[in-house]
Amino acid sequence: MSDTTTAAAQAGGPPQISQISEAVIRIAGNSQDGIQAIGGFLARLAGRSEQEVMTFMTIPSTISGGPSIFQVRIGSGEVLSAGDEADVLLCFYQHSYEGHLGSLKKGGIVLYDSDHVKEIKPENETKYRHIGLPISSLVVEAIGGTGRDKGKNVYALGLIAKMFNLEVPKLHRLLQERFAGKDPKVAETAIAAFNGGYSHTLAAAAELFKFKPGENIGQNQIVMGGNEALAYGLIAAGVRFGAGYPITPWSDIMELLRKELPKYGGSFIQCEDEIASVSMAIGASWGGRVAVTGSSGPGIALKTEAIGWAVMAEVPLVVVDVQRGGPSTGMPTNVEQSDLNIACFGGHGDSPRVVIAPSSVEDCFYTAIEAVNIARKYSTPVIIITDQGIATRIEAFKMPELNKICQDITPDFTPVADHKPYDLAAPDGVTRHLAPGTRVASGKYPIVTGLEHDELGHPTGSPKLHLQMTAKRRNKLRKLGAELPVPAVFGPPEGQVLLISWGSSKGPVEEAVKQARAAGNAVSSLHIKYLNPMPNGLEKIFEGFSHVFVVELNDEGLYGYGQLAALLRARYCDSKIRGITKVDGLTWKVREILDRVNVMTK
Amino acid sequence: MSDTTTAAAQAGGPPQISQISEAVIRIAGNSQDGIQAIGGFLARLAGRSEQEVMTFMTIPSTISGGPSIFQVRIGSGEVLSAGDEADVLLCFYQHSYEGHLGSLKKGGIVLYDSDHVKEIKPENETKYRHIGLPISSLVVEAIGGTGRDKGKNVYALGLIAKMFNLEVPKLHRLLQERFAGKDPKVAETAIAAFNGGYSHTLAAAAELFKFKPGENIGQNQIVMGGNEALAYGLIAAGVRFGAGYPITPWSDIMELLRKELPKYGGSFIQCEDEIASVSMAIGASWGGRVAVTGSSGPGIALKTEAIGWAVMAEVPLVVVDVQRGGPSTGMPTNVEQSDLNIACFGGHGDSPRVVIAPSSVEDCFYTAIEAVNIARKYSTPVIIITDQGIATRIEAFKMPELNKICQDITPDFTPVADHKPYDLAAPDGVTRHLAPGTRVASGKYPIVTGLEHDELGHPTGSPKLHLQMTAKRRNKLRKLGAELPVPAVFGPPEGQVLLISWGSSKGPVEEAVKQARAAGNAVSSLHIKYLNPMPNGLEKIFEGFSHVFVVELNDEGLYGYGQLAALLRARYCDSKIRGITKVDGLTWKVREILDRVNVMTK
Amino acid sequence: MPTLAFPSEALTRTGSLNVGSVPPLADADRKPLMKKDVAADHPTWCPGCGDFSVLALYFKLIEKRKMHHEKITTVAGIGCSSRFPYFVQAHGAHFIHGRALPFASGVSLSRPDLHVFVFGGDGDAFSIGGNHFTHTARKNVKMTYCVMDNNVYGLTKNQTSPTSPIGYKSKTDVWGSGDRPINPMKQAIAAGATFVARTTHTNPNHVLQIMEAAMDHDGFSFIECLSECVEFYPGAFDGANPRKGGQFPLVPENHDVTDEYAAYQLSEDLMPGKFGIFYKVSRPTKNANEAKIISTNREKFAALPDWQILQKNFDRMK
Amino acid sequence: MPTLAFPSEALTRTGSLNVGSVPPLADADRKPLMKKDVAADHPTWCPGCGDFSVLALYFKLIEKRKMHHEKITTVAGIGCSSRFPYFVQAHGAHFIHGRALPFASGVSLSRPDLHVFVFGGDGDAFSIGGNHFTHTARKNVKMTYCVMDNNVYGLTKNQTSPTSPIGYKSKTDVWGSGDRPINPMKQAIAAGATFVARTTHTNPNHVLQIMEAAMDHDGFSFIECLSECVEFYPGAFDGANPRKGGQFPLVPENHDVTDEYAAYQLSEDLMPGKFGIFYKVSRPTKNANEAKIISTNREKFAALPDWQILQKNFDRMK
Ligand SMILES: Cc1ncc(C[n+]2csc(CCOP(=O)(O)OP(=O)(O)O)c2C)c(N)n1
Ligand SMILES: Cc1ncc(C[n+]2csc(CCOP(=O)(O)OP(=O)(O)O)c2C)c(N)n1
Ligand code: SF4
Ligand code: SF4
Ligand SMILES: [Mg+2]
Ligand SMILES: [Mg+2]
Repeated sequence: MSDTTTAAAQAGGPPQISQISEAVIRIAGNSQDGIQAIGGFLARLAGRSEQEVMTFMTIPSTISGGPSIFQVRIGSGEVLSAGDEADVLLCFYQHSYEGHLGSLKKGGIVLYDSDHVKEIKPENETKYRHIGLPISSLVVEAIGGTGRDKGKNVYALGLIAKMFNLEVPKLHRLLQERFAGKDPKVAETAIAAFNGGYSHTLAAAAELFKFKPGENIGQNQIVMGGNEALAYGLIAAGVRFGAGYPITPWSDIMELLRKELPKYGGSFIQCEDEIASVSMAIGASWGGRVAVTGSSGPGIALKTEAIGWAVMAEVPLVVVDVQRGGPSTGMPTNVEQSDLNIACFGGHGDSPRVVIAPSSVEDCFYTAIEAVNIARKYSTPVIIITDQGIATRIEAFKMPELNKICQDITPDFTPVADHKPYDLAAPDGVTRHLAPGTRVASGKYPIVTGLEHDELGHPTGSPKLHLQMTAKRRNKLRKLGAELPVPAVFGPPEGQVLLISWGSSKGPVEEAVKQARAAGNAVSSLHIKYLNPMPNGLEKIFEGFSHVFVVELNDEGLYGYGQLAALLRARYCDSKIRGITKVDGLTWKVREILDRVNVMTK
Repeated sequence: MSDTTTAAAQAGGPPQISQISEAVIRIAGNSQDGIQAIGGFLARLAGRSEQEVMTFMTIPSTISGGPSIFQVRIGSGEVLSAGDEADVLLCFYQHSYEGHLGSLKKGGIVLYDSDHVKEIKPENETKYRHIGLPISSLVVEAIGGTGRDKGKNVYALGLIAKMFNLEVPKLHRLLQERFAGKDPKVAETAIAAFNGGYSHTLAAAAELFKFKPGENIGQNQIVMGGNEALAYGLIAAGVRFGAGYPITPWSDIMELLRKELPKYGGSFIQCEDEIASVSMAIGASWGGRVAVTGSSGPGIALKTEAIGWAVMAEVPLVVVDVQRGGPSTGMPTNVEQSDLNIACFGGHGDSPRVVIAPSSVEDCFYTAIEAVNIARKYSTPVIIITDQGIATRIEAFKMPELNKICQDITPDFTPVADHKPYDLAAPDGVTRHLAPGTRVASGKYPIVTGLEHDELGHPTGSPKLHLQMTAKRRNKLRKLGAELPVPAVFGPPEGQVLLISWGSSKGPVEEAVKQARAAGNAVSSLHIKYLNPMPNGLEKIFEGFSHVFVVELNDEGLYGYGQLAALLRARYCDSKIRGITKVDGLTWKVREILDRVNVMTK
Repeated sequence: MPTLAFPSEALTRTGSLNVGSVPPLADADRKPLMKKDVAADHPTWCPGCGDFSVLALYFKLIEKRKMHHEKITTVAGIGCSSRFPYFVQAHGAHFIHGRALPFASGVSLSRPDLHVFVFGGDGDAFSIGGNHFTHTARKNVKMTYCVMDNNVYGLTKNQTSPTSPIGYKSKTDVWGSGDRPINPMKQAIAAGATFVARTTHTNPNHVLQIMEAAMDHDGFSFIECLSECVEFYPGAFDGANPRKGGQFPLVPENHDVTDEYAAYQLSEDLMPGKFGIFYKVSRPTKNANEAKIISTNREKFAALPDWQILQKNFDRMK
Repeated sequence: MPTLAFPSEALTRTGSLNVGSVPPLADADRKPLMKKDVAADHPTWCPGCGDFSVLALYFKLIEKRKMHHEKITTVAGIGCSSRFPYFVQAHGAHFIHGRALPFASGVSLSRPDLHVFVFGGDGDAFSIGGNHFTHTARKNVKMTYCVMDNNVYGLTKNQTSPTSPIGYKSKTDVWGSGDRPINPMKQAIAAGATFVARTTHTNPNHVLQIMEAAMDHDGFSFIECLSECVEFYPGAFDGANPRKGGQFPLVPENHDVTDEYAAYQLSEDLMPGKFGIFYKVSRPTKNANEAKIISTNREKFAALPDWQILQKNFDRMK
């Protein structure tokens, strides 16, 4: 709650209202308590209020539930991460209280359900402002006994609305929308529970808050999660066929596409396994229109053989990898960025493919479109490597101009005189396939194949052709590399430390840069979105810095650096490129990054 | 045919006999002609004659056959590669003649079947010594019409025996052994065909040859191919269970193990696919005794998910990858070293595993044993990455002392008081599993799992445990890295160029070093057998050279270097490490390496 | 709105594409295809391999049914038999081992205008690809799948296949195979294939007749076609070849092809077994089910351009 | 001879292994296991999940059959049901999704002294693992496989499973599933399983009885045990639960369990279907086949140490 306008509460009167520019609220309970829902309402409200918002949550990986949190950061300015420390902690149980008090800022507010949280250590009372309310009983009072378990989250939302002076009519509308379609009683009860919380005076609070007007005023914002954004991006890009197999956290994407694609005349098929699904997507892609498949860790491993076929046959394809903690079944509901190696190098043989990573929920939407366009333009598989850190995070972003951005990629069936898909003399060096169904007047039809082949796709054992075709597959990606935009440095182009981020770590890294610069340190950052190939010219950027630290959520490996660092070190042979890595299954805290920078520059 | 003692042939008399120290003989025909068999006899003979020998062959990938060659190099001294150029070319058809004349040394001898080779260009006649014989008709003469197709190879063997004064009794014995068990007529006919060839005067030859006595005299040699050696090495190491699925060129290994293991009380199971086979091998490994699975390119891709489980659960396992041309189905019968990436990085998540590559047929035998020992000692999957260049190559090597080298790795079922397989405090930092069937007196039994786990193998979502266990899996391999022998430089430890080889390229690279040094160039080489982790201390070796070139049979990749070069560059950030690569599906010629060195040092 | 580094592009179909010079050609003006028009590479099979007959009959089918080049789609996995697409002058795909069916399903489900033919071997179909067989069958994806069953792995040179009979000596079972073989008919019927038939390469008329029926079937039509591997398993099907002293017993005339249990019982293990259509029922295809979902979903949106459908969703997420 | 960088080592079983203090214990001195001795982690299943019953009956089986801890081997893939091994105090393995059977086969074939139990879900068994099911069945690898069929994907939270009935509404089929479900009984019989039985978690005595019969079967014994997912598919099996107004029809007394065709016909698709042993025949197991190959091969070498057997081969390669 930076730059809080504090003012002494009037003795006895209602708490003073302070203007704030942002707040981090953490809600801790069990996954059954619907705390994700509270978070979702707050995020959506922020979006409708021209505020920036970013969320973060943990989900237990066992089906019967368990401790779970939802953290939301709402700000009037740019919000780059979900926040290291909470300003307000709302906790439902003793275990939530104990487990999460450490995440609260010194002097922060802890709002707890005094029906469940019974032990408060005196030393804590001096460190944090405690507000205990018998939330469970109050809910019963507000909506009756049966609602006890179901209404607690909405009641708590009311309390938060009170504390932050949120816009009640908008929240009412959100509640109504959420429970629309069900028995109207349900929405009424929810609103009653909300009002119950909201009408609480919160007399125990020293102060209440109000957000300053947001900078985004006038922007038309939309709120969703990263997986949603990615799926809608694929639809906007014109993808009309997909195939997949369930796995957390990829499943959301397939479930959304399964439900939405038919509206556009498309289909998504749930297959018997990941191999079938990548094969089916490749078949459909060859059918004429780029198709999508995806998975998370284990399922990606299963797809590597078929992806190699798409590399060899040069068939466009989009593969989504929603990374999670590995190896093997690993930590299925935790964040990690440890699939970069398999994405780049998971194929047998020389198997160059494109790998790109979105950095935010909004970027998920646009990255999906780019992936489709790159796949088509270079006739190649493109792997979108996203992570749990954005997959389940909710953000508000500017409404895309759909009428401009939506693409029509219907295949062209105009007959041709003749065609060699693997033409070695193609002016752009890129293979183009004919969709089956296209007439070739010469009567000579091409084949797509995983064997090394001649220009028509027929198999060859010729050393020369293998050399030429290998070069063709590699050179088209070099060409792509040369066309890639060189990323802009965040912060001044010269300094002591350059932090490199990829994927969801962009926000925390940029926030770290801000904090470091505010503290007088010459830290900048560079975000690399296109991971394979990488854009050219990065070495020039590195020249401006004494240290280049690659911040990534994976292990330091056998030799002391992470997976992207390995790519950069191999390419540039610059020993100042080092790794800042961790694998605790959580997103980066700004402080963690800065602490590591401190140690490593000493 | 280095240091040939030439002497003028006496006019009209039988050709003069010259002493030679080595010869390269290439036999070119179709795969149906049994030319592999001629090569095999020559190689085996050399083994029994205390000569060194190395072979090289190509096989058409289509089942109905096609052009095929077999090249054998026999020498009295050390033979490092199959030879760039042939001294003698034996060709059966016009296409063999035309296709392979270019591989003949200037002034070399071309022995051709004049029944099939009809067109000899005059300019060729001046460049090479031509000896045309109606081999096909001569065979009919020797053994009758029905033998025409079947006996041609053995007849040709007779001609070669004559030309090189090979030991006829030994060859007779080899023929007899080969055809033993079948109808005795078959062996008789073969010997008749051989004698037919041998009794030819070869009057048209200007000279005949005789090998100098070999240096290896007194050594007890054995002759086999690389795949055979690897399979026998696994048996010697004590492996008694394996599972696989057919694929060229891996199949030889599974076929041999399937046939041999039962003699030792073991089994090899042909499974429905590669995933089943790796899973079955892992199950058996957990059962208590390291098991083996293997494949080539596409099949290795399919195994990556399960290998990741073995990494996570820390179950020992040996996986053999007989590399072939990729990506996808690629060039199934050609040599390539392009699976290093998938071997090291093919798993999702941080998935450290051991990768080692044998460099010769003999080394296949010993590498298999080491792989088993490393897998057990570090409780880890070990990938043996061999290649088509040694898999099908036949070499003679010293008979191993089997009584010393054969291992007993029967599991120990002694009951224990208590056991935590994933003990974080284990003194050597390495996980040890109990074979199922072992009693644990405490009644607390461990689980093996692919989820992140605690010390007993039970699942955890704890950030701390994920950090600790990830470090455990990585650190044990760092420990292995520290224990690995630092390879010795071949040649002086300082100079202008250090060539780095891995796998089957060791021989050609070392021969290139010899030739370069003979020509006065300061070239040395270093062979890296342990590829992941690599031994420590290589940077000190690199210091002695101005250039470090990694010679490998794979593509130069997106940024201009091959796959091992990428590992070395990332680790050492030394830009003098560059790549010498090619993907023409053929083993290195010494000249190719030297030419590239020349260009790159200019 | 962020600017895309790779905006939508109307990709020109470059390469060696020669679009301009194609004369317009009404369907009626097109000459019927002859064998020579459809034959591409000379097959690399061993002389005498049963697969030659299957290819010849596929050509016959194309000729007889007056198909156009571009409407023929030939898909295969890996194996001797799977080299099929190279030998056919038409759009074709040679995919990876065992995965021809899901690939073909992707084509079939996204391109309902094409009839997809899949050819492959017994290893491709029932070993590595066995599960895809089951699921393609139960989903009833429209295509014709012809398994050229030689009871052996041909391309990898003589290992036991899932259909090799007990006792068969291969490189992986030098003492004779001991595993109960897969019965392709039973497998197909239990999985829910809607057209299940059996034929053999030595009876060309029968093969053609079955191919035609399979092609006309609206659903997943499966043919097991015995096809001798003369190189590694010569004589495997002599028992089904009257010219070699065997028999060619047809499915009895009175067999009810819609009776699953009767069909299952026809599928006895023995050589020669029966030949003909064992099972044929009509069940909605996956293609039809998806088409129905699409039409129901599109009802509300039919008049809207795609971007407006998406806009409606997005408006709800404000 | 080259020196090995990693010579053979007698690996001490270090780690936290405490070998010394184990008292010798004759089998006769061992106390029979009680439920509390075999129960490990508290199951993470939702309260009311059918899987609890299956676990409880496995404990009962262990108790009743007086098994020792170390002889119990529990293997699973991935899914709610597949978490099984964590809840059992015995050697166990939680492998990857769909591959429990080949893993278990590796254990069974290399360790004939253990009886291997495999537990898992319908997705694990018939979707991603479908082919392994077929091949483990046809090879008749000795083990007991209990599929806890809830007709849904539990762990991944409600997608259509291969056994979900047509019309089932899941997250991947919001309009109701349209694919013909797998019939596990038919699948097993067609593939050649030698023991095929069906039971449901709501009938504990029946489950135990079937588990015992399965365990006693020398071969691949397969049990489909209906097990309700109360979270995502409550009421799925009410039709088979007399307490919920359903029926529990047993396999008719006069059914001949060795008659494949009769067994296949019992496997009709409808809920509740039949319960009991559908099929049970004796066919040599893969384990027995391999043992025979080994004994034949070893006859010539029985007296020799391993290195001399290898030496014989090598001598022939000189
Ligand atoms: C993933 C993978 N595994 C194995 C192989 C090797 N392979 C190629 S074809 C084949 C089997 C051939 O048998 P079948 O399908 O019966 O065809 P046939 O050659 O007999 O016609 C195998 C195992 C491969 N290409 N890819
Ligand atoms: C290779 C792979 N694909 C997908 C998953 C995700 N996954 C975990 S369990 C499961 C299916 C669970 O269904 P089922 O086997 O029926 O077990 P249940 O949870 O219903 O008991 C899936 C798809 C995975 N872990 N690994
Ligand atoms: S190996 Fe057999 S199946 Fe393959 S082409 Fe030759 S005869 Fe036909
Ligand atoms: S989700 Fe269903 S199957 Fe899984 S534990 Fe809960 S009730 Fe059981
Ligand atoms: Mg076959
Ligand atoms: Mg289930």
